[in-house]
Amino acid sequence: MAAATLLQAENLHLWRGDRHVLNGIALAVEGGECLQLTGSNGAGKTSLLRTLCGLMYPEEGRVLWVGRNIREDLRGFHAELAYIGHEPPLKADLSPRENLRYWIGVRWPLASDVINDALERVGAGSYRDRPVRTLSAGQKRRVALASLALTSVPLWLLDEPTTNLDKEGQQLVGALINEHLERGGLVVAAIHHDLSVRATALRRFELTRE
Amino acid sequence: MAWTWFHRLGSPPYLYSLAARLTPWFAWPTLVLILGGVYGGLVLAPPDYQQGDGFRIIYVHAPSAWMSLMVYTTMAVAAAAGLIWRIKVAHAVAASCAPIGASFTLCALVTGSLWGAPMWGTYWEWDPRLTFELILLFQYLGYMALRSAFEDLQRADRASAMLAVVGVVNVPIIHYSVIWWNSLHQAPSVMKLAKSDMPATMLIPLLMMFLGFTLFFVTVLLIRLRGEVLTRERSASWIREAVTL
Amino acid sequence: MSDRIASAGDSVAPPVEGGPTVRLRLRAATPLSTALGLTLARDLRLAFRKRGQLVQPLVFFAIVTTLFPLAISPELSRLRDVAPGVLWVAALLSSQLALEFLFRDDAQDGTLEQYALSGQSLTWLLFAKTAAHWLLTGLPLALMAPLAGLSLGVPAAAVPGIVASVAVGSVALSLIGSMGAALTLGVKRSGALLSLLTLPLAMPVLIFGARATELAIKGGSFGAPLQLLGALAVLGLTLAPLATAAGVRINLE
Amino acid sequence: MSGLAEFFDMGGYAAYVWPSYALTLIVVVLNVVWARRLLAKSREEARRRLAMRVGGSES
Repeated sequence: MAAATLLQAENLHLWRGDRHVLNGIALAVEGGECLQLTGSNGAGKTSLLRTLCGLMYPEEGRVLWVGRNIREDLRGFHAELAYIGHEPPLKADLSPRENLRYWIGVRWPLASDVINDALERVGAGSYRDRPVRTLSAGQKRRVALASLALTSVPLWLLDEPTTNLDKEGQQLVGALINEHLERGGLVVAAIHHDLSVRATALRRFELTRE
Repeated sequence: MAWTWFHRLGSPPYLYSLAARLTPWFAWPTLVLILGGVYGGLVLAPPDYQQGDGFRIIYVHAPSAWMSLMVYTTMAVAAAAGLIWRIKVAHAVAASCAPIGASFTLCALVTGSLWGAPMWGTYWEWDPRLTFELILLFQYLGYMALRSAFEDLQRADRASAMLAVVGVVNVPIIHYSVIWWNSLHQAPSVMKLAKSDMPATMLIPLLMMFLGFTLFFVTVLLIRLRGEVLTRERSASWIREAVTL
Repeated sequence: MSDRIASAGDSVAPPVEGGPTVRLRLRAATPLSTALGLTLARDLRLAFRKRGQLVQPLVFFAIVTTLFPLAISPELSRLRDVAPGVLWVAALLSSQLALEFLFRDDAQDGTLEQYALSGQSLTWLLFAKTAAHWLLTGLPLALMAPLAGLSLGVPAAAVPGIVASVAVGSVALSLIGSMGAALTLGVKRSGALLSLLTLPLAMPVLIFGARATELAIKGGSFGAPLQLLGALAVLGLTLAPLATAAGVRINLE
Repeated sequence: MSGLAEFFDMGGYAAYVWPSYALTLIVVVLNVVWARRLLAKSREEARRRLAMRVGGSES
């Protein structure tokens, strides 16, 4: 039996109103690979990511995880992925530490020092107790990245993970992804400019607008 | 899932032409039954010993009340099918049902108050049956309002379907709580004519009206369904053929 | 042999035949009870950070109940007759206020979809959020209702009956409301729409609740309507969270 | 009273019976007209969508 591809999409069709957003998309991602989704705004990058993680239902076609349709055990599939959308999913009135405790804590038990280390790791240690409302977009993005350092799921689905980040921040994203790939994980990321990821692991997928 | 895949593939274009062909087969019997029922109800049936000729309103009130409930149930079943097996056509059926059901609920409400008015001395009485129809009308209006609140048709379909399913669970609860509530404050006003002791000349027109209204529902549903299926269909080739039909 | 990458119990993911060994050490997931506790704690903490909004339903309840004496008459005897209806209509409308934002804030900042993708049961997590809504609006309304009742000439002996009926009734109202909030999540100004959807579902609660309060005021035993109210609450507890989760998933698409 | 007048009088209930039947007739006719008009509108929209689509790439 050939190794079951970890993440596979077959013949995905999705419409948004009259726009044929996903037109027969097919892709496969192996362990240790980072697939970059490129394409102009509105080409369907976000829709593809949300379809891959099972939030959106394709009208035709299917998504397979380890050879099985994700619909068969959607919750089990969700337990093995991390999805970070266009906006960092943070509550403005909570601090970065509180946000992470309630966000990742719901998925796995987290000791507070583990949270502090993760925030330190992404350079968010200095503002870990300030309400997120007072943080800049770049700082919020770093707090969201800290969530990735706290999870150990095989699949990462990231929607433009480097927006609002300076050079150093983009290096940080690359480092986190490289580490994840070495552990055999896989990443699908919608991006505008290339991630600083090992070239051997990098693959591209271009989405064209209808 | 194979069955739904096949069903969805085959159904919209096939259903569109089928609905077009079937419509006359339902329209004509509807006309005959309703005309016959009205003639029977107004002319042949003897006056009621209590309410005299006033009781003849039952020939339009009872079938309308039956429609309000039957159409809501049909809508909820179609909505549930659309949600569970993700069949677009089922959502098209549910969308087509709502306005028909709402219009007949309104009709049942007004004819009911007109029927009770001679006895009550007023046009509106918080009689359990009328109160039930009124609340059912609100549920129809809620369904149509929710459906029109969404721009994206697919989300409108699924959200309104969920509401229809929740609403149909509420119907029996409303029915019994309204009767319980009404029994607290007044003796129940006997508005229902026990169908069993009606003579044939009274009963047959009523049954004709019930069947006529039901077939009328199917007729209008088939017309509306073609439009709803068309708006949900995407493949251009099929639309061209349907539009020229 | 279903070749799953990981299940909750595995410490090391089984190697995929021929593929790279996925050496990701998957920790056991948070037990559901802890996840619910965290969700509840988060919503309560958030609510107390915006204390102003917490008080709104209660102030609204007080204002609405003071409208009726002005509108009907200052005579306590007349007010006592309408007191059950006034209390319950005011409680019903007040509990609706906070509903619109029960899920909307989380949907807008993206935390709601993280719940949907958490791998925990979305039905249970949203149930915890609805419980938080009840603790923040339903319960306080139940404790405040006797005050409003006394202002409407209700005898002091009726206080326990009023608190009991509003407390139980508001459980059903919060659950019904959570369904409405989930369904109207994708709609911009959904305040009036939310009420149009939830009120027909809340009418039985109003019928039995007002009756229980009426009997309590008259000093009689209000057991029967209270039990019917309890039945509605239990029905809500079992069915509403499922519909709420489905409603949220539909609006996250 | 002649047979016809007596019929229309409905035993004194004319003011209740005839409005009920009139309203029901309106509801029936309204449903048919409303449905047919909606069907015509969606066919028109489909033609417009088709014309636009033929302009763009054929899906």
